[in-house]
Amino acid sequence: MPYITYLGERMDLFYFNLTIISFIFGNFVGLEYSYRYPPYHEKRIDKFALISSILGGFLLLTPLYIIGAFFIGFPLGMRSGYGRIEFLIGLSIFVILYLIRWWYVTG
Amino acid sequence: MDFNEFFYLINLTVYAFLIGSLLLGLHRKIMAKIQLRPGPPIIQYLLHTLKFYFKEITFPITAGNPLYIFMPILQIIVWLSALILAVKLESSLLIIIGLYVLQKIVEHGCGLSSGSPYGKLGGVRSVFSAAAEIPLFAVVSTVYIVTNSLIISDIVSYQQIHGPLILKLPISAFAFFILLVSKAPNSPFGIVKGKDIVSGYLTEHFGLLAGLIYIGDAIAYFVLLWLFIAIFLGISNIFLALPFMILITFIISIINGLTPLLAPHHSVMLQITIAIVVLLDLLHRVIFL
Amino acid sequence: MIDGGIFGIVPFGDIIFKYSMFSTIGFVIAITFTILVYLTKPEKQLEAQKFGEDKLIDIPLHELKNRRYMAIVCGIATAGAMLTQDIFDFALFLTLVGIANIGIVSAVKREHVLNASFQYGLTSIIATLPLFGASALILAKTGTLSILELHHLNKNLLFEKILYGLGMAGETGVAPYYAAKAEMFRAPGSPYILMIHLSSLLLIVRTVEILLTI
Amino acid sequence: MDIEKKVGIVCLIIGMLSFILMFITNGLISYLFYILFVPNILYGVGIFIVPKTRRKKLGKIPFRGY
Repeated sequence: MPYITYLGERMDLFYFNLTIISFIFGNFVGLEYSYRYPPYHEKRIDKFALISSILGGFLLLTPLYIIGAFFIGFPLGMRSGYGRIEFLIGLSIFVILYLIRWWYVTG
Repeated sequence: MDFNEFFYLINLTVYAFLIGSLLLGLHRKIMAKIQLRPGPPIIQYLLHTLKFYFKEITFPITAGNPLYIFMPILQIIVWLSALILAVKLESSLLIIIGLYVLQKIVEHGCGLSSGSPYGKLGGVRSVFSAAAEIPLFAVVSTVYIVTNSLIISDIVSYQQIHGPLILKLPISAFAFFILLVSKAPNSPFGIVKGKDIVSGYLTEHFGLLAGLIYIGDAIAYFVLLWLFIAIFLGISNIFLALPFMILITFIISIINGLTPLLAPHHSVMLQITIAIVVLLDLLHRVIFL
Repeated sequence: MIDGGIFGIVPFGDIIFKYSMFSTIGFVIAITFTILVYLTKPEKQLEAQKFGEDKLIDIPLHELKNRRYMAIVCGIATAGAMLTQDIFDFALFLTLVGIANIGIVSAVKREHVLNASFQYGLTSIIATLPLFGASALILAKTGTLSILELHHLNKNLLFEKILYGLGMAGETGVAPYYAAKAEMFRAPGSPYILMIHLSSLLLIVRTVEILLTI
Repeated sequence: MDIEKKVGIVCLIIGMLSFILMFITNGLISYLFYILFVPNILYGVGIFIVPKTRRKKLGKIPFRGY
């Protein structure tokens, strides 16, 4: 059965599916949340989404990655004009931490 | 089959469906961004599927049953078998091409069984665009001549030794890529589902039946992307293929966002041109190699 | 390896049926569609009228029976072509499918459909020449027509293969000749027309398999 | 009971049968039953979830000019 060494442990298809579903659910909640606000505010940064995104970026590297996917999906799912910068911040945190850990493990 | 295998199959199906829907949603988002629109969120395709799945249906009085009801079911059957034969068993490429050809039958059947003029027109266009299959067979033959096998696992292991096939068979890879483009929504070759004929063959399949067809489409997109990656890049792991799938979706959506829908005859002529190029490539390889 | 593993070979004297993964799947598909087409009631077409309400077109039963019979013949011929292991048999099945295809639409009382059917008939008659010619050439060159035998003989059959492919293309009415088929598609009231396309598409895949094997 | 529900019941029966047969058989045949199982169950379950159609004349769709 195919796997990736993603968290240092074997990750099989079932948990990956759970992660995707949690991600989609986060998207959905974010969409629902952002409909409270008027459409298309480009400059504004939502504090709640920012916190959720950073938290998600951290949590994706721990055994709680299923919840992390939920938190990082939250800003991505928000309606257009919202959540773009927040998501990118969270994603870059995740990528940097992942690279650091990969470098630490291999080298 | 024991319970573990069943569990794995269910997981594989759900995985293909979710990834396919998310990629199709991403495709729509990127197309919107290229056209300077905000665009829907990337779960839009999934939401559409769910919405249609919970909608009422009634069979039109013009419909020819049971073909009318069998067609959405066939769509899922075709792509599930392609998923199992390709991803799980890594079986013969020719069988999967045969199953891809059955997708055409779904289009014809939807058009023929509904009795709607729009559906019928979609079916007629689907017959027209049968020229898109010829490069596919040429691709299969070329791959066979190079690797001496059509079993996908053999092709993948060949590439682990000799490097990816996309460097050796760029023309075939291009032809297969055009196939991916023509399968994606809003593509320049998508004359079958063009908006000038309402929704083409999908016109009379609404509600629950449309939901089933959408599920099949998502799995189809996943399987075709996986096939391209496995045959031409040599990566058969479904997790490792994921970044490449996102990359290919990016390229496809940039192409689709920038090109208009071609007229049916232009589309067919372009595909025949590609077919001739690939056939010449095949002939060259047969004679000189 | 092309067809993904052989399950078994059934020799009926001279005629040999091979059940590989590929041919079994093709056989099952052909049979399933034959049954389905037999069960399906024809669709009704709604024609817009200049005045008044739209008109539903019903197909009379005698016209329908003929077409259904032809569709079933077409399905059985396709199923046979999936399994056979003889080039000549395969060519015969191809021509039978061509005849059945004309038969399916020839009962439709519409001028443009009949015209298209006539043109398709001409194409398929002409295409028998390269088809059987290629079979004869293969027989003359190698001394056998069995695909299982030809697989082991490493003879250069490029010209014959091209001829055979051309014959198949004409017989099933694809690519260069498909214009007539799109017209045939418009005949009212027919799940039976589905068999035309199903048979031609399955036969193309099967021909590719044969051409790669020999 | 209208024809949609009837087809749904047939699909449910096919789905259940293939679910049972799937575990009895082995190899390719079991995959065939799995392939039959998924869409039939999807349709059969879905048809009992969807709301009842509110059209007065069944089968006549507004899009067609009725």
